[in-house]
Amino acid sequence: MNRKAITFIGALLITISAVSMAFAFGGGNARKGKFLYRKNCRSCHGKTASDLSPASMVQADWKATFEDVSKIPCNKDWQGLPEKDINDIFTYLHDYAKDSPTPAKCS
Amino acid sequence: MQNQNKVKLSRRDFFKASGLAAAGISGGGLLGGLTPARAKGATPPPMWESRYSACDMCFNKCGLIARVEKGVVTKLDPNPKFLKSRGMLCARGNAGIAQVYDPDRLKHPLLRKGARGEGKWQRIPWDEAIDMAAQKMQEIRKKHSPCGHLFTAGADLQSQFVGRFAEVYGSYNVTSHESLCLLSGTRGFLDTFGEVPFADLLNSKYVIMAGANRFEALVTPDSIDLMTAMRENGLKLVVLDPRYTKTAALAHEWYPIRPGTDMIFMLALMHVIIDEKLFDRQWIEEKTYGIEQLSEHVKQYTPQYAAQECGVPAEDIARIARELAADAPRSMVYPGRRSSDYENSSQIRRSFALVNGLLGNWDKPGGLLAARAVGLKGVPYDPPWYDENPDDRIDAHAAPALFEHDGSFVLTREAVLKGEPYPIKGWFIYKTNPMVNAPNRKKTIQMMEQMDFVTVVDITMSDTAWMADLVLPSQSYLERQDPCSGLQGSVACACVIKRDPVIDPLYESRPVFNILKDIAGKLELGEYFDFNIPGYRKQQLRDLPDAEAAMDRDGVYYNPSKVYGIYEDRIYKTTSHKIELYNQRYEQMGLDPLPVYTPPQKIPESRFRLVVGRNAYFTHGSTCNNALLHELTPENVLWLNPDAAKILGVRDGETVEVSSSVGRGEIKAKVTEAIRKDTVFMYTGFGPLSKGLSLIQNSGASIAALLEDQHDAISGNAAMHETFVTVTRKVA
Amino acid sequence: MAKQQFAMVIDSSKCIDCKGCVISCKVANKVPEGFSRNWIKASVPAFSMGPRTRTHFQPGACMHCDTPTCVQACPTGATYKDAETGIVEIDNSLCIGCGNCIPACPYGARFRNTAIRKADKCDYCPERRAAGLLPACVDTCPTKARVFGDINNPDSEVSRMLSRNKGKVIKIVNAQTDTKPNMYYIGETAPTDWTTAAVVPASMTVMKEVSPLIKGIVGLSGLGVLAMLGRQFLAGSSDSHEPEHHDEEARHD
Amino acid sequence: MTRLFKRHDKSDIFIHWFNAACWLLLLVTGVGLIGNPDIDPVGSWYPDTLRTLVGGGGNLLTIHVVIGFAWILGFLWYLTVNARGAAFFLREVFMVSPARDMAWMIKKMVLMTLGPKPLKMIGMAPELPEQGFYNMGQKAFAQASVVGGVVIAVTGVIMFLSDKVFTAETAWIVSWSVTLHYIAVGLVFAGLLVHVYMAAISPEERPGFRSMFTGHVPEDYARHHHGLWYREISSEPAAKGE
Repeated sequence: MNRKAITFIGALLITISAVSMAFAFGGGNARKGKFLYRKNCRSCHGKTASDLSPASMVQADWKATFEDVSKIPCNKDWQGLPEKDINDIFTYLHDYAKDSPTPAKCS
Repeated sequence: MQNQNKVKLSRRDFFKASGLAAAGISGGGLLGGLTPARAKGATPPPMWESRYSACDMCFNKCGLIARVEKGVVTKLDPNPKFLKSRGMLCARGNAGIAQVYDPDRLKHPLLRKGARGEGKWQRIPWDEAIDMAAQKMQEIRKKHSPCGHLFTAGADLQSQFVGRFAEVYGSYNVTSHESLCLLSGTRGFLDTFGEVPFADLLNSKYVIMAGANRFEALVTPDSIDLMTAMRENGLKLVVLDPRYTKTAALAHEWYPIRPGTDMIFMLALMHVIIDEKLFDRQWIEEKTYGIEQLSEHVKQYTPQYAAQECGVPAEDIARIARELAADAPRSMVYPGRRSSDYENSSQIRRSFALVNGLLGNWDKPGGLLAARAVGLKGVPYDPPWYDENPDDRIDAHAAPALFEHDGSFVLTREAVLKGEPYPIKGWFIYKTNPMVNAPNRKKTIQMMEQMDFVTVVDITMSDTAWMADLVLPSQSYLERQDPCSGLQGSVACACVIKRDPVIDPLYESRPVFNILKDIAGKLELGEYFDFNIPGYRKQQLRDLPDAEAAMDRDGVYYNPSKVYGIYEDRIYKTTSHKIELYNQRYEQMGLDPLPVYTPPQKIPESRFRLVVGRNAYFTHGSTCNNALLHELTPENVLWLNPDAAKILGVRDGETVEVSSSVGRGEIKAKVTEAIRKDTVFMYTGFGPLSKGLSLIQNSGASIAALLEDQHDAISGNAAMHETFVTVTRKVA
Repeated sequence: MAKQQFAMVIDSSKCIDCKGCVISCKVANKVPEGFSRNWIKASVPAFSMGPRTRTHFQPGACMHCDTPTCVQACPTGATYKDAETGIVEIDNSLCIGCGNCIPACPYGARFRNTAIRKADKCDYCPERRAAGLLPACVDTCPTKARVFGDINNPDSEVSRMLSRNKGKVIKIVNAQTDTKPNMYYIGETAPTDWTTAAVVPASMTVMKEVSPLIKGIVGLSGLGVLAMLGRQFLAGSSDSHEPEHHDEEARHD
Repeated sequence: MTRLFKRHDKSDIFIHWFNAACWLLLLVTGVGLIGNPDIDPVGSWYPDTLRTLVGGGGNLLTIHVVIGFAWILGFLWYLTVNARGAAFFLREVFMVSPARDMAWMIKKMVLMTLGPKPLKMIGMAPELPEQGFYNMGQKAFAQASVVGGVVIAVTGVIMFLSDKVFTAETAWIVSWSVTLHYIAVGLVFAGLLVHVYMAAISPEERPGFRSMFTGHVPEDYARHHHGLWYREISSEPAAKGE
């Protein structure tokens, strides 16, 4: 082990953390996200709150929204929701955003 | 509810206009005259009731009127008010009657008795069948997690219930017919325009049709609109096809292009259009992303280079490019439908999309149309979450751009056979026939063999049903009640249809909805199927208050939504929010952001490239055994060029043996100049294993047995034109 | 009022050979397996034309001719040209299934229906017309290549098509047998060389040829009877054959 | 009292008149079934009118077929009840003595139409050779009726069976049956005209005509018209007449 290596690893770690701080979310389980979104979001949105679906915004907007979760108006309802779950919800909303491609079916 | 779809029209305007109505009656006056032997007199009208329905002989769902006499359908007629099909019903639509009353129909639940595929069956009661299906599903879920069960459904109005069932049961593993069909084209256009367009053929002036055969593989209204535009609007049609299809036969120009080289033809078109500045620069700059990169990219693809590769003369390529551009934006490269051809089919189809992008025809008359608003709503539900499940589909990441709801049949099968990353031991199949449609039948058989339990719901003993453990008889489209379906008929319409029974169900047949509902009940998933079809339809139609009445009156509801200019105030569903000539996502994924031409594999000496397709008289495996259609296509034959036949010593009508690396078949040769020398062609759907299809026993050869199972590298769609075969005279 | 002549005006350039008309007709008219009341013929493509190789598809059926040879071949009049509609009809109740009419049609439009064992062919779907519908083939045609109507009615679609295309209307006629068909092809059509000369079966020809002979024999016989009758009245009792006179007569000689 | 000789059985009388009635009806309906100007015997007005009267050609065909079968069944009945009579009839009818019968036939034809003078002019005796149970004229017509009747019946049955057993490949048999039916009826009808005149109108055969009701002929008539038969039966000790 030399200093060079240590420096490199250190730099790498810093880079990783910097990247993850700059954009905290992504790469979650969209499938689980869909379930969690239905469970945690659709309980209000579409019923007592404004209608909401992944197609409500473009991917960039979803990214911006999730930059700072604490600024989301209904953040208080999210208390106790693990980070992983929030990431899954983000992934779902992002992947099926308004500007995500819509596939067609044979039928 | 049966009366809801009764037709209330009696006489058509035609008769009023032409005075024909009088003709029907006036003969009556003559009967009392002196010469009845020379005049027929009045014929009484048939004693039929007329009921609306929608055809199910292929995916088009053309509106029809069933004529019912004493509870029996005696005739199926087109619904003249159904704009999507331009008021027509094709041979298959008319032959629907032979499907409903097919003596080969499955009549009651059957349980496999002998070895798989041996054809020994035991009739069992429905209760027992449902119990058994539920019990096996439960066992598999317990042992292998819900993802250990695969669900596969074909194109049908009730297929959505199979998806719903799979989701509440907990399996991610759903494959559809699409990954054996149109996914590559979908990919190519989706990744350029953000959605899959409709072609406004009716208003177009110039159409290049490659990898599509619209006058035989009918798509409504495209097939009809194409002819109408050719005949009445002077549309020019250029067809690229290694085979002289009927589309080629009716086209203005037909080029028997070297298979697998469509991309370089398209790249050369773009070369000419960009080189000669034949495009609308302002529009391109405003609406598209990556014109610079594209310009740079296509520089290498000169017409001369393309001509060497694809066989279309360079001057013709250049001329066609100029003609195409001159008619822009009322010109197009037709997107096509089935694109399960080559390992680079997504990129081939993207090259089609790029030409269209360059022509600036998006969202304009005579060009490519965006999906119109139909207004039909989804019916939401909240499926449970199963923590024991693996992370993803079994075929996840096997191809970079799979579709979540379709997957890839070929890649799923590969994973199932390996048992990696996890085992799949149960399979539920509704109204699709992978044994006949999926390449490399041997592997499908192996896949079947390693399953603990396979349930097939179908109307006849298809090859897939033949290999199952439990076969359940489903109802034909004229016997059952279906959810509403939203359809877009290109420029013709955006509409909603529904299906109500026109006759009582035959035998012990049941709709798949009822079957799934019953199984769900046994699996304590009843709450997710706690509805009926009318209730479901009400939810679908909740934003369309007039739709139900319109469907009862006319058999169809039209949403008068916008046709052109939809994107005036809308963003494209792409990374750049523009038409992506240069695809940024592909770049991120390490894929070619612009289609790069790679020559197709050279056909080895004394072998042929096998291409497959169909005519207008059958829909693959589902109608080959239809008595009326069977008369038109009793078997498939191998199209063989006379020069090739001469070398092989094969005469027209002789039986030949066709062999590939995965299988063989015996088939009669049709020696014809309608096919290239290096290519052979056969229809899909024949050469069945099942003994339950009485008309097509020992008829022709199976494409599934011969085709190798390559796949499109991007979408995971099957690549069915990558197989080389040898053809030899069969020695008697 | 002018009598009707129902006819088909066909823009065969529109035909894509989908065979919708063929199956629709088969179902509507319960045509048995192996037979069809109508057809789509195809021209033979000349592949030497290269990119401009074309095939022309041509829908057809009974042409409801003005001088139908099938009617001439029918002994019973079961097939006849309807005086009111111009349709060549078959009265099934009167048809004895002798098959004379089948080779007599230059277009092969007729066949002996294997189910009813009688002559069969297109009759423009009388039941459907009675219900206010178009003939099955016309109704179902995707590109509406087949148009049906009364060409004697100047306001009909078919008449308008014919007048619009004046000089460009083709009738398919056999060189030896011009039956004056009422099937009109617009613009161009192919193939046109598929007809066969009408063949009236020998049995019918013999009957037609011996008919005057038979009539002659009957006539002679009738003349003989008339002569005997005349003699009976003119010669009177001298030639009477009542028994008592018989004796006399015998004695005379 | 004149002696009477029995000439016809009751069944003979019945079958004769039954046959006559059937022929009349079959002829009337059959001619109406010919619907082609090239072979119409009397013109298309006749089939047109007749078909109108019975409500269509199909009905007319049905009527014709029913009568035709009744006609055939009548003969089958006759054959079962009076096989000996039938056999006697056929024997008498088909036994022809060429010299005698031909001479009779020619002379009779001349006598009936032109009278005896032409015969005398060419030096022939107008005397008629003696005849048996049937004279040659009767024989000729009976022969034609028997042969024609069989042809008509057989071809009629074939036409009836056309839409029951015949196929497109064998329909030519039906077609030829039409032709033969037509020709046979035509020829028999030609003879029928003479038969009707001779038997019913000409006074000469009046006793014979009466015998078709009574079954008997007077001795005088038998002697003069059927000399051979008369000698045969009058020499018999037990004469048939009383």
